Amino acid sequence: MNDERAMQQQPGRTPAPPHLKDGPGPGSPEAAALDATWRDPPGLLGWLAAVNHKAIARRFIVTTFCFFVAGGLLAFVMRLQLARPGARLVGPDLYNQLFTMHGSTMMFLFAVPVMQAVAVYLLPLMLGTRSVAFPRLNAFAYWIFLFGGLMLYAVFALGAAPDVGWFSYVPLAGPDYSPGKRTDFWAQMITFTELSALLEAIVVITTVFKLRAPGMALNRIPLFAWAMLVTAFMVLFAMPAVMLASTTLITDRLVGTHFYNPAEGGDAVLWQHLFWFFGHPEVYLIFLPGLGFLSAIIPTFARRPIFGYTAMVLALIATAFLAFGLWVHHMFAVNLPELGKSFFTAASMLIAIPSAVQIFCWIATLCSGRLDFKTPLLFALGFFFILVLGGLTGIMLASVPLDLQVHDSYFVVAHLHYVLIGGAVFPLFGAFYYWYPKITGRLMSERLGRWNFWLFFVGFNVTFFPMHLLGLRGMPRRVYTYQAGLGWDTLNLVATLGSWIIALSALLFVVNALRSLRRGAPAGPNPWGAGTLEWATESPPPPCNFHAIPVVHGRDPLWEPPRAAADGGPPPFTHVGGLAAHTRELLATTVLDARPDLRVNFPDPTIWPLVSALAVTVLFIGSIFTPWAVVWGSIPIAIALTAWFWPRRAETAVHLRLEQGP
Amino acid sequence: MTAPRRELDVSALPSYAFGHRSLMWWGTFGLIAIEGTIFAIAIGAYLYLRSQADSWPLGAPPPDLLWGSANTLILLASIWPNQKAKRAAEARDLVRTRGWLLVCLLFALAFLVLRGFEFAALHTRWDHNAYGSVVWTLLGLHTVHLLTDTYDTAVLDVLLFTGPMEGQRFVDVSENALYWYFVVFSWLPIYAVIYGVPRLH
Amino acid sequence: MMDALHDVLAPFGPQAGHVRGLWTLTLAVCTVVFAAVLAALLVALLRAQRAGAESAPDLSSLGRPEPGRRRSVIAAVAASTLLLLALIAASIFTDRALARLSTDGALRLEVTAHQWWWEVRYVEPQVADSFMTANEIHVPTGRPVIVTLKADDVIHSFWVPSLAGKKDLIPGRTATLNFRADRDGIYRGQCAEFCGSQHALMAFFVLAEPPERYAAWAAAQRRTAGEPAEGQPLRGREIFMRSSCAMCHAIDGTSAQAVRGPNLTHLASRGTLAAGSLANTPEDLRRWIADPQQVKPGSYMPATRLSSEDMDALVGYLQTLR
Amino acid sequence: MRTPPLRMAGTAVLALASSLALCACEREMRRFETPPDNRAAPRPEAPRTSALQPAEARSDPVRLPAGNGEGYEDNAYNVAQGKRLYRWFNCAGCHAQGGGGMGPALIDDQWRYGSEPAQVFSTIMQGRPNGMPSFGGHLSEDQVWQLTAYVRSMSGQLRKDTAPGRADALQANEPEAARDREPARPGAK
Repeated sequence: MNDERAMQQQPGRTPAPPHLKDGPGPGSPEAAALDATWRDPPGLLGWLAAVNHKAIARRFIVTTFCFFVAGGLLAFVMRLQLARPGARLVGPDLYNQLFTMHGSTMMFLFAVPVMQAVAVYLLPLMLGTRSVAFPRLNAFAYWIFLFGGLMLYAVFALGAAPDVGWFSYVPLAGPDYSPGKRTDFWAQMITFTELSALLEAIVVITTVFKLRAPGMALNRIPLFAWAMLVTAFMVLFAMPAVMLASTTLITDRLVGTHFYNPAEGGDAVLWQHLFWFFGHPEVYLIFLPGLGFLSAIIPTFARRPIFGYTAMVLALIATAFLAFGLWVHHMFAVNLPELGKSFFTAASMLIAIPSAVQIFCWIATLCSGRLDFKTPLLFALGFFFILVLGGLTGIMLASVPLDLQVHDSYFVVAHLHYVLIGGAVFPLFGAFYYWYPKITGRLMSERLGRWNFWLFFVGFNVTFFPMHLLGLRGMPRRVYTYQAGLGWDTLNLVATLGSWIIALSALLFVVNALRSLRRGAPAGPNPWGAGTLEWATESPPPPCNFHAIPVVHGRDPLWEPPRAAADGGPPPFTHVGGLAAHTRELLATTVLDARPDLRVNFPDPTIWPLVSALAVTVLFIGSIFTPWAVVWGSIPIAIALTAWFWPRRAETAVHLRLEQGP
Repeated sequence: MTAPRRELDVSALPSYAFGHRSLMWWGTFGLIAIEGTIFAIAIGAYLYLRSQADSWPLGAPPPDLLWGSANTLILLASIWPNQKAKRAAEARDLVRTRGWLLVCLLFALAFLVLRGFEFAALHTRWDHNAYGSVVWTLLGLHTVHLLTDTYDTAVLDVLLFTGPMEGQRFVDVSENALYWYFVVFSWLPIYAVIYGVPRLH
Repeated sequence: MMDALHDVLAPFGPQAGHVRGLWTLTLAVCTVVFAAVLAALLVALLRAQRAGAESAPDLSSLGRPEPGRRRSVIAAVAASTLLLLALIAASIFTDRALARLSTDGALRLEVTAHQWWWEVRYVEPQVADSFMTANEIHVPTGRPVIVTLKADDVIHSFWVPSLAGKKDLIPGRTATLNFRADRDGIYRGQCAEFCGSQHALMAFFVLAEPPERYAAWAAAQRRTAGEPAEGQPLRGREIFMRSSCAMCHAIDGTSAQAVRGPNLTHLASRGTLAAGSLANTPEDLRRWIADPQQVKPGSYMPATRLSSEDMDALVGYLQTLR
Repeated sequence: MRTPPLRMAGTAVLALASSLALCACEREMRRFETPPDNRAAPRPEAPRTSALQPAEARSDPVRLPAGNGEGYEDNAYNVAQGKRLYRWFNCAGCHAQGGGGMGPALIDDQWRYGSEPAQVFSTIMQGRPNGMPSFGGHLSEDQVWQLTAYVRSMSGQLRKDTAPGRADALQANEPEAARDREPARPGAK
């Protein structure tokens, strides 16, 4: 491993003297040693080998945001085409690729991964630790996601983009009606992104359960961490369905299996069951992290702890359970037993209750707080208007008779954008304004922020509200054009105008983000006076996050600092000490009440996650063209993974010096 | 008033542990949850397709019981060396861990060989009809898990013989055994579905 | 083009009517809830004091519970739960009502969806009385209709907003949809499930007529195409038979019996061409035959290049198919 | 320090991408406009008999087309269209799913009148003695080229990534994309 040695020789990697233990705060030699230890190696190779959760998460966030912009531009072109009846700006073939790419991008390349990316950045800081669990797996998950997304856009550039919708219903997506490789690329993109999401779920679960600061019992972790934990568990049980579905689709297309061939005992509806068993939880995978953002933003700007913490947690869990019980409401138009449909109607409506609980708790928090109207809070308030409206149209769609009328019409387009943009994108923008200073050390411009918010809010409603009416007037979804004189012309034109406003606001956001990198006001550790741990360390955080891991005494550690016992008992612990500073050693705590449990050795940076990701990419893309790729493609993967896990003697020696059996 | 700095010294804590105290255990747990869900959904698909068909299995006799049952026995038997390996690892007995891991490996290889015969005994192909497709998928999925865990065990054992040794390796062995149990116990419902359901009337 | 009704909120039959009723109720409830939530939020924003980031957080809630707030939150949740239960009940009752549509003496249709047009078969007790048409469904006003839905290639969805909710047509399965048109009129329907290149131009029309007008229309539809007059029409038929037309289309009473495209026996009696893409005028018919890809890119109808007098003859013949 | 290998890798990737681009483009393109040279004049001389038997084979000398079906065989969409037309126009009536019946087998490429695209084209256009009807005039030229491409795919003569996969129908034999060129099957007329 000459690259390993190359890294050993990097200046940043000169191992600190082994006697140094952490504990003394910033400024001490121990602190310097910790930073040197946890910093990613310099140079291009070091960049490729990075495993620090903040480095990976920054790339992850930027990548997903680029996909968000790309997907938005696709939608913008669609709106241009639909501005006038019978427009010939894009033909049916291109249009079908556009809306398929738009849906797939937003769902698989933006909404779910961006939440996980933000979590990978924030969780260790919020929970008071120095890394996510399995940092190399985390890096691998990012690379595999990146390559999957790049593949999809590469084939789009080659005019071979999938064109059968982000839901790829068979038989239209099957071998008989979707010639060429377009749908195969879609199916493999699913495999890439879902693999990444599943691995990130494991990372999140382990991080939240095992790597919390001492004292942060489960009933004290920030609600955002709860939201991500619940989301991660949903990923574990939802994503496998779509991976199996996409695999059976691709085998139908490539090796002639008959899962979806009615003439040979297959059934097209099986696809819909598999897809929506994933597809509906998917919506909540996107929505729950959004709720987590709000539960972080609202208390800070209401200057008080959240109202009804326990109710909030239970609501998140209830949502997760119900989310698996309503996939059939996407299939009401299929002839299925009526009784079953009534059950799914009930489930689909009742899932509104947990959301209602949280909304009311937030309102209670706001009305009893002292408000600080900053841009993040504005986006949080925008959520209330848009998400509630979208939720109510969702209740309409849950009712079988109403759904049979508006299903697959523009009413649904309106609904899903109200829910997803209101429920995920508005909180996400709020979160971006909220944590940007933590990530970059500088505040974003408030003035541009307000413009950004109001333009987005207005543009969004101008674009999507008319679509409700279009749907009620009988305009179906996924049409590349429509005829004049059907009463759809004006509303479509209005929607297109709205899309211009959204584009402008997005542009302002990008400008604001880039300008503030240089010109933004220095933030300091805690610009908002927030209460969670990520604000305890400087902005941007040092490579090791905390020079001394804090001991937690409340739900908002910065608002509830340790207090000396009144009865003159021993003073409470304030911070952790005794972890090695010259190697990546971390404190693992117990799952329930976060008592110190283990000193865990964390792996050093390595190039092998990237190499493994490349090997996997070769297999996935090769298997689109020949099934044998699965055989020969697995050999480099095996080699790369073995090299990944094989311990280096130098590392082992360091570990042995610190080793202490259970 | 806020308290003065007081350090919680953790330098005496163990640096590795077995079971759910170790991060590895949670990683393995996550994998098991994912794979288990995949199996469950694949079985669901099997039963769904059956519910759509007038006769089952489609255009083929039920698969022969011989190899499948033989494999089930071997697989169940392989719990024993795994348990031994797990115990040895948790006792941090390098020599016996190596040995028992080797035995596990032999079991796995024997199983993989028989698995070949099992495919032949299905009397159908993935491209004959939906029944063939779903049976091959079920059996294929499980075989993939066998292959990966076999390879995993092999690498681990080679590491125990040649590589630099530290306590964490014993945890890896213990988690490897845990995953193997999953491969064994997930097989039982799959066995019941592949070999039992076609015989139901 | 036929100006037709296609509005969920303007029902012209009992099925769409029930849904309209449910819609009104749900919309009312949802509007009230929406207003209430926003009002509560607004009150909260107005009542709450203002403070900056530097101000110390108010930790009083940590010490003592907030019974007042808890009570109001619980009340709000309880209220929303009750409203939801009410809506569930309403939805289920509407479902029952939809299922109860009487089908005595119903007219039986069989609709088969193709990429990208609708094949309509009127199924009568006597096979001789059954007949085929395409993209245009005539029904007698006030008489229930039972539509059997099938798909020939991919999944489509049958939707006439003014008459009833939609139903998917899935290859390898059949579904049925019952509706009744209570008022004369032309109701537009369109495929609602994405089905490929021309999903956008896959419309059809339901024409509800008084029973006697319907009967007359049906009688006309049962007639096979007569012998065309000498001269242009006759020549037109020759061209039809000898060009690519006859490979896909059928004209009852001639040797053209192919079933790949719409049955043209009564083409001239229809209001539109190419599944509602064009008005059925000689000019548009010319355009359509000469180069379908200009009108409906990706449609499966090949271009037929004819000399202009041949085209005149062909179009002239097709015009006689009433 | 590692720039030269990087640059090499970069150029390699570029070359790969561009070659990919070319094949992907022609493989995936869907031309929805009718080719200008597309003639489908009615055939006054031969009366149509039935859908299965559009017209007797022509007695006049065989005329090969100008081109050799460029742009059809390497385009998945066109091949798929050919497969649809094969089904629509009931070619299976004589040739079955390629196994042959009344007509000769098509899953081997030992064809009496040649297996070059141009030869297959004129076989379809003009028909052949003793059975093979002439579809000239009844099919537009691009349709015949699409059929030609598909017919050749049945004997595995096309790129694997443009040949069709399995159909949503009863399976007679393996998907065209999975077939390799076979030697003549004895007994197949």
